[in-house]
Amino acid sequence: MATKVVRRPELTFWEKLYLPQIYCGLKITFRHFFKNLGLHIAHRLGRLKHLRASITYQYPEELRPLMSRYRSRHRLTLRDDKTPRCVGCMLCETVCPAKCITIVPGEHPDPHVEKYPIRFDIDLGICVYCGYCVEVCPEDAIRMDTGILDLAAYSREAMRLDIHELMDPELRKPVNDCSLTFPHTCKVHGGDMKGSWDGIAKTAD
Amino acid sequence: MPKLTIDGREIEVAQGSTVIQAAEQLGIFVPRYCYHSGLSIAGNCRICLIEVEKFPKLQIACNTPVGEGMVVHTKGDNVEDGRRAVLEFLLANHPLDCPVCDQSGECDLQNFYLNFGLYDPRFREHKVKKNKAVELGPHVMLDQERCILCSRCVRFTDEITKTGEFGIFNRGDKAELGIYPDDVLDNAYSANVVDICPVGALTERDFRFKARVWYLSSTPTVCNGCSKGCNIDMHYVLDRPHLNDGARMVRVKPRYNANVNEWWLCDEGRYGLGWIDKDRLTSVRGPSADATWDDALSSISIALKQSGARIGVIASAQLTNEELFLVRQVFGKGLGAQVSAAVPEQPGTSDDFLIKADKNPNTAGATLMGLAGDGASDASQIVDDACAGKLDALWVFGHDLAALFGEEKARQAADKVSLLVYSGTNENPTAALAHWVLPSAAYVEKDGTFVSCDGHVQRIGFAFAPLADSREDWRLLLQLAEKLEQPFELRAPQDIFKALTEAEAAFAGLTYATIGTHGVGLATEAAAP
Amino acid sequence: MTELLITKVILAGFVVFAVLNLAGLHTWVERKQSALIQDRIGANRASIFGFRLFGIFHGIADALKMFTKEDVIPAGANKTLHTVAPFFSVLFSLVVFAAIPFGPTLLIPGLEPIHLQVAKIDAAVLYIFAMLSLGVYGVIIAGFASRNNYALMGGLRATAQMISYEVALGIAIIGVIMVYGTMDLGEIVDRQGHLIGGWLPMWGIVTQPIAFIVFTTAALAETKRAPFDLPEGESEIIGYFVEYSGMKFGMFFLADFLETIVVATLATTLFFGGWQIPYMAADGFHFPWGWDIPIDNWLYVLLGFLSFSAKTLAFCFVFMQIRWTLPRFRYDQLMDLGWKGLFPIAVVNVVVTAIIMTVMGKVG
Amino acid sequence: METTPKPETMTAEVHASGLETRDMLLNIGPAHPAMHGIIRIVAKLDGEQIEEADVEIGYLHRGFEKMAEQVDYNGVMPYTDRLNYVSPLINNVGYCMAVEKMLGITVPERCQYVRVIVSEISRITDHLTCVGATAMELGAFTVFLYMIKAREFLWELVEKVTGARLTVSYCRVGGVKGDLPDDFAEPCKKAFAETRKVLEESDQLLTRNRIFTDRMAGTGVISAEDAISYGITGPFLRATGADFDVRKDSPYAVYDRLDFDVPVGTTGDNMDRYLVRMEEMQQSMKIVEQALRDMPPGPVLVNPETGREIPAAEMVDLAKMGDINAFSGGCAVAGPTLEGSGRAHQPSIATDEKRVFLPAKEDAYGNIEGLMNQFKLVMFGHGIRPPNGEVYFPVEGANGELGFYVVSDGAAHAYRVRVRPPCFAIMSALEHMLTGDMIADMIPTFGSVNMIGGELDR
Amino acid sequence: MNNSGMIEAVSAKFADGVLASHVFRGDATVVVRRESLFDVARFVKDDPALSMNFLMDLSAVDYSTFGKGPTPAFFASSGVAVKPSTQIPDEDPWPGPGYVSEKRGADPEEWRFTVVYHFYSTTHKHRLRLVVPLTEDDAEVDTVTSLWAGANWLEREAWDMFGIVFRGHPDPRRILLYAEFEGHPLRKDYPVNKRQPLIGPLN
Amino acid sequence: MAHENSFLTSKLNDAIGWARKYSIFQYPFVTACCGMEYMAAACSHYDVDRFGAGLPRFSPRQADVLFVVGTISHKIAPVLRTIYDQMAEPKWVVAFGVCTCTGGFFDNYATVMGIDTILPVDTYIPGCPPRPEMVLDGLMKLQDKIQLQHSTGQHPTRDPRPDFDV
Repeated sequence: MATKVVRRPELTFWEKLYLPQIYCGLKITFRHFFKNLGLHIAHRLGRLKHLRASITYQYPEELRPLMSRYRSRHRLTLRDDKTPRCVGCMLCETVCPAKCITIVPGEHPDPHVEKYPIRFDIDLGICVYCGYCVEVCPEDAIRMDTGILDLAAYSREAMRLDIHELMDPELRKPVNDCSLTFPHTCKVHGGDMKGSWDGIAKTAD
Repeated sequence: MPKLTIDGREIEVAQGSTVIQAAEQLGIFVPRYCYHSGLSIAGNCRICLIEVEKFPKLQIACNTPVGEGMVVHTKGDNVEDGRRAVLEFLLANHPLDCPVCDQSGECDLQNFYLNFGLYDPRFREHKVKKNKAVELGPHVMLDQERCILCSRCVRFTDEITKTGEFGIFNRGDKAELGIYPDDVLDNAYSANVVDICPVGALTERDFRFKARVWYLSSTPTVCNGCSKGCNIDMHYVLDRPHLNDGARMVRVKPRYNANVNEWWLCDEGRYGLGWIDKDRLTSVRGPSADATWDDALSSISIALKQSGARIGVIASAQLTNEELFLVRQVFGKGLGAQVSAAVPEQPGTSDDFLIKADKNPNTAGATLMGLAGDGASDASQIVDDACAGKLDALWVFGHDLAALFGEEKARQAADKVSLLVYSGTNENPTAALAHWVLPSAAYVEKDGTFVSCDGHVQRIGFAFAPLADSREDWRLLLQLAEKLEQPFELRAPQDIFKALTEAEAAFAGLTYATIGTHGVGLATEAAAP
Repeated sequence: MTELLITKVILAGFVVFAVLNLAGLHTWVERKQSALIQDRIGANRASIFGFRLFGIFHGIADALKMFTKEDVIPAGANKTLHTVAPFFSVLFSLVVFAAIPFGPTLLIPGLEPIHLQVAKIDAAVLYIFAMLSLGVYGVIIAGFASRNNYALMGGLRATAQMISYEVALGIAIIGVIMVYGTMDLGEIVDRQGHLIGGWLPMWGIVTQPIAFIVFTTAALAETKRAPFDLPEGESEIIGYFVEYSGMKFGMFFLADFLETIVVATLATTLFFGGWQIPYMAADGFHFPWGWDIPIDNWLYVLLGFLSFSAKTLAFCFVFMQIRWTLPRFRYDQLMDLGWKGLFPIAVVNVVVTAIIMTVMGKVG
Repeated sequence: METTPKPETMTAEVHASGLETRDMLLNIGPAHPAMHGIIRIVAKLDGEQIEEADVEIGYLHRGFEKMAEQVDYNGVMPYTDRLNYVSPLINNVGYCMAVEKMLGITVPERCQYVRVIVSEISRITDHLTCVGATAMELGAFTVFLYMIKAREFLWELVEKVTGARLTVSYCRVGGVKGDLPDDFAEPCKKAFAETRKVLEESDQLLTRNRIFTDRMAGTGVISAEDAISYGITGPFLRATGADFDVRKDSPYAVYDRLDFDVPVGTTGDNMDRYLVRMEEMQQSMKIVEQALRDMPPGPVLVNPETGREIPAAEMVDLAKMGDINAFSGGCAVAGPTLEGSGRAHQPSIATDEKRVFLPAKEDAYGNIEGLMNQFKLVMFGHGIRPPNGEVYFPVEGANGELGFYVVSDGAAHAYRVRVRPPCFAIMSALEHMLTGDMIADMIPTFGSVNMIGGELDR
Repeated sequence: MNNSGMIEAVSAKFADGVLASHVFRGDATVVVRRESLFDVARFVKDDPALSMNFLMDLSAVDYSTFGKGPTPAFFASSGVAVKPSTQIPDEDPWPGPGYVSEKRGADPEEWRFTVVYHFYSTTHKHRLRLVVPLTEDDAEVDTVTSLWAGANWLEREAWDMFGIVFRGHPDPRRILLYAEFEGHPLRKDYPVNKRQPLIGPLN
Repeated sequence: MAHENSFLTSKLNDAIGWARKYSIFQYPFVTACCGMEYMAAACSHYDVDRFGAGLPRFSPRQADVLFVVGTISHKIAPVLRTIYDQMAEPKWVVAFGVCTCTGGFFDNYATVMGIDTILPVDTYIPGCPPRPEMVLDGLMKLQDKIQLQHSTGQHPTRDPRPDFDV
């Protein structure tokens, strides 16, 4: 058994006087301070752009790269004819631990498709982003790769996505307050969908 | 009587039976697709392979007759390898339809694959395409691709209904199931082929895409479509109202009962239960407006007390024995009313198999209770009395007077009496005429017993709670009795049944436990009508 | 006389204006400074007409918001005291500045020489102590009047802490007073302009280094800022102002910053030569190596004022840096430090100073 | 503070001197800044000294154990994420291994290494949060932010592997969701370098700082005997000098093959706990580095000739039309969230027991057997059906022994899932540790408990 | 000491108290009569060969619906009852929960709860599980608080969640739920959704 | 707030709205997992202080926005409500994470199914837990709402505070 007794630092007399350690601490904080200040100034002057002055990602102007596996808002994938690939097998509705998926299947005119979802709602207000729906989908019909992160809403209803929004991530319902109406758009991308899949692929390292 | 050993256990079975039957008696399950206890043996699916000692090859259990001293192994690597190979073969051309197939969840291909299949797929060829979504008749849909050609449906139509619509056409991997040209699968038992189909080839049109089977809950109950009393399983879904158009009851499957219906169920009974979720009465309606149960029962009981014995009650053979008993006690014995469950109904269609002309499930029970049959008063008499002004109060359980006696007479009766109470499940013209409308629970929403035309006492299972504000008739009767100040010391159908068995010789000695899920014959021979 | 009054009023107005603005700016500096320490950006999104100016407007937003915020007086609180407390805090912090000389004497032709000091008090040091001590009442009253256990504990802690450290603070300054022989801050500053050995400015930090350390530590404790922020002790007891909302809370906030500035100005005045710049005299710079740069009075005053401001700001900056570096003391440790650490040191310092002065006096 | 008791509830007593003193009852929590997570401590104070403390918990009781009885075995996974939400991966691993023990199956070696790696990363994030939060509550806000910064770097790793930062749902009964990304060692190295830097800075800012050591040393002391009697495990116990570590004493996964030290303390005070946690982070990084070095290689190409990449959608369409030979042997390119779970990866990260683990994506999309398998494992009432039994499986959670006691009745959902939450035992000893200390000592003591509501209250 | 050794040691000492014992998946289990629980617990703690100084876990199980889950609809398909087939066969089956009744000859209906103790010994590095079956009407067992301080909260939790009474417990209060809560939520007959809010919904 | 259409009033309202939206003192009612992401949002990588919301006040009196972070159980619900009542006007409530929005998947005896059943909610931030970006987005939406409410004078009047004796 390899145990290692942790050594409690014996403070020297000097250290017991507080001041040397305060000095040490200040050294670290000052180092950060001046490094960052210097870099900020350098950035203003257009220099040293490759070094980050602060590690802050200035959302929404600057998006932190999402990892490729990151599970973000769902979307339904489409066939070539712009109909959803989903056949309404309801495995996702079954497996969903939060029961946030509601599917009503209907009969598709094409006998080789047979079934399609008349209604496909995901209540983001309940969804726990476990990704089980993607994992069990036997048709590759649902994915969680939109990278959409601006999901806050003013009401419970606004968090519920219907099939149209799921099929077309660019389609965003105007955000409605109880009595106020105004479109909330993300200023960076001019109201477009943020971080489309292509965008993510590029930014992900 | 040959004696044989299956998996190390000895059993003696009747001469001529097959190994699969012997194994079944031992409780050993041998997988099967084509074999069905109710049908002749075809032996073409070959999934039921077993190993018999001293036999060179694996045998099919369904068509190997038992022999004296046979030693059979239904498990083991050899057997499972064989079965696995059969399964792989059966699945070779099977389409990837689980997502759209209504059978998934109760499909024996799925079950057996995870039971002993578990092989890595090797099939790399083009699958043969056949017709999908072929409408065979009003109730059944065929998908030829999914069919494994077990021929159960062919045998069913040949042997049970003797209509012979099905056939298997072509040869080799082009072989496909179908019905003969210009034929329609519309016999009275057509949907049974869906039940016996081990895969998703035959599916119900009524159930198509309504829900997934794994969402369904099930309760064993009895069909109330006719007096035969076929045993059924009621499949329902409660927690997903977006499915099945919000209806709770999803489908009905026959339940095996050797004494009543064996494996089968007629289409009429199977599809005759839509009323459970449609056009139901949901609230108590008073003379002018909706009311509460308490108000309704109070005012009704006051009115009944005032009417003295001038009360007519048209009970119904749709009621359970317990309720009929209470009707008799509360109205007949308690208030001295005229009570009858004998209504002049037109007999329906019938055949010599499962469909009976008497469409009431409990006529036999009503007769035993003395509310119908010989010597019982007649409902038409009550209505006549009401029209003649001899009655002050009329209580109708479920029946539609207009349909039975004509609209004119119904209206007349309603006008003459000062109190017309209708208690039933669904909206009908009589409900519109009634002063008080009391919504009652449908039969799957309550517990109780029926007596079939064969004198079989069967319990109807409680599946789900009564819809909205409706109440079970027995509860309503108990509460009414309380209001009438003749309370019973009874709380539940069990108690009522106990009281009933004490009062009626025909039921003597029965309890819910002895009835079980399969029912029992009546205690006295004479009781059977 | 009127002239004097007008001058004083203008001076006072200037000081109040400058100090309040400084306090406002302080919040911004603190946010930005902490952000830089912590590799962050800090507040930067509030904009006026599209200008963001590194988030400087966030302070304005804070103030404006606090003014319009509902003022809640808890049901069981003493209404009068509850209302008075924050004013106490701010008032006593503000009046201290009256005694601080923030520049040399300004000579405007036709006018009396103007001392850049609102009130030239002979015993300014005592005055400052008195005012700083009064400042504690704001805290005590706040803690007491809120009728909240947390506030009460905060108030108690604040009282104990401030009273204890006042002692060390006072004794530390005695050394300074002894060295410069006066209690008039203007005088003290003037005398710090002297040179030792002809080249070393006679600043307090030179003559009284120990006193400086004791003073800064104790003064930090007086300001109730980290690592001495026990009365607020955000994560232990929310603080004596737990029941304050709106602008009253804002005033405590303000008082907090004002106290920091007070301490910074005091440290500047007592130990860093106030507005003095080494080798700068009223008529110009006289460097020990012989250079002489004559300057005008206005430049002299301006440089003196800037020097004072720069030193004060530097102190504020360092105080804040300390605040963002160190963890908090525990109550008993704080008391230990005060009574067993700083107090004896300060006393010893006084004694040693006295001895040295006596010796030097004898020698000199 | 919102429920501070009224003065009547304070007890008055008269001293010999005739002066009346009242013990102040201070209600700390449920909503209190130091109570990250919510508990309530009713402290009876004598001045600043705590005379009595009554610890009340349960404010975050969300019925984990009841919910675990409602959903199938894999469905419990998201709930376990939210037990100890600072180190969700250890919970995942513990639960999975408990169910696997019941099933009597083992997972491939690489999967075990993966589990060790993610557990240890999680342990670091946990300790960072714990130490950081303690530092913040002691006023060292900057240290806290540095630690959270380091945690962000580690979460980047977690996100890269699992697809989520915090609620990962990464493990599955019989394996893990996806293999590590191909180039995982590289970012791992980078993140660890950052973490080490931060740890070193924090070490300088805290460990040798007298203000900090004074506050930590000698406070919240508990002896080894008491700690054992309270059932305390993990860093908290080790700080007292007892060297119990599940990873060493009943090794699971591949811990017995890895070389690491168990840091132990001497006195069992807050300082020791702090130091033990700091050292454990170093050890965890060492473990991850070893595991990355030792672990068996990842994906095996199923069919080198035809193993070409086919978009999942196309594969589904071809399969639906029966055109199996058009894609057989190919690997499906599914959505990015399913990365690392294809057939090529599966043998190394998941058990080959088909009744437990979902089939490879290629099988689910491309052939009927896989599709049926997929359905059978998902449909209600089918799913994973272990035999009857009860098992207890302990893993070394970030706070101590995290045990899962699972009872199965053969159904598709667990009959009973019981969690042995490590900080429950520690919290039960909190009263013991607080009594006699000052109110300000409550902060580091409580901080060093690393109370996680989700785990404590479940 | 290995699993069987531990079981033997306990069984030998308490011939009457031990109802049954088994090893399942490497976990040694001893089923103990309620009356002798405290003695057995003290024995396993103090016996130098066992020296279970850790009470790792204490919880309860409500066996009232064991193996009696509702029958899903799909059981009766294709005219033949086929059980869902993913169940994994077990080479080494678990003897419980009927193990208690086998020895007693009593109906499993008779007892409803088991209180489960998990012990660990740091000296010997072995684990032992004690199981104490209890009936519904008389769900009481002696407290072991005097042996392990940690049992205090664990027993409170078992009371809170299952309503099992620990005789002699120093502080028998609810721990996770609030005092106003009625019933014991982890009992199988407590509906998962039955809420007892302290403050009602808005409006 | 009396609303008049005069230029001055509306400008003043704009200004107050501006001030309030960039000076958000939050009361973090942190109970559970979401707290970790709340920390992350406050930390250097995301820095909620950029929006002027970097100063958590642990006294409800001084807070403007109540961040309800994490599952609210029935046991804690009265405390939450009390804190809300103690806050000084104007105040806003942010439901942080699905447990507070709707109850999430802890649909059982112990949890409140959405805090909007016990107090009014202004902004919902779904996610389990929401990524810090989502939090910042929610904060921006809250800022929009604050500004808009003041510009249009529609800040809802709430039920009067009960006189809590604390």
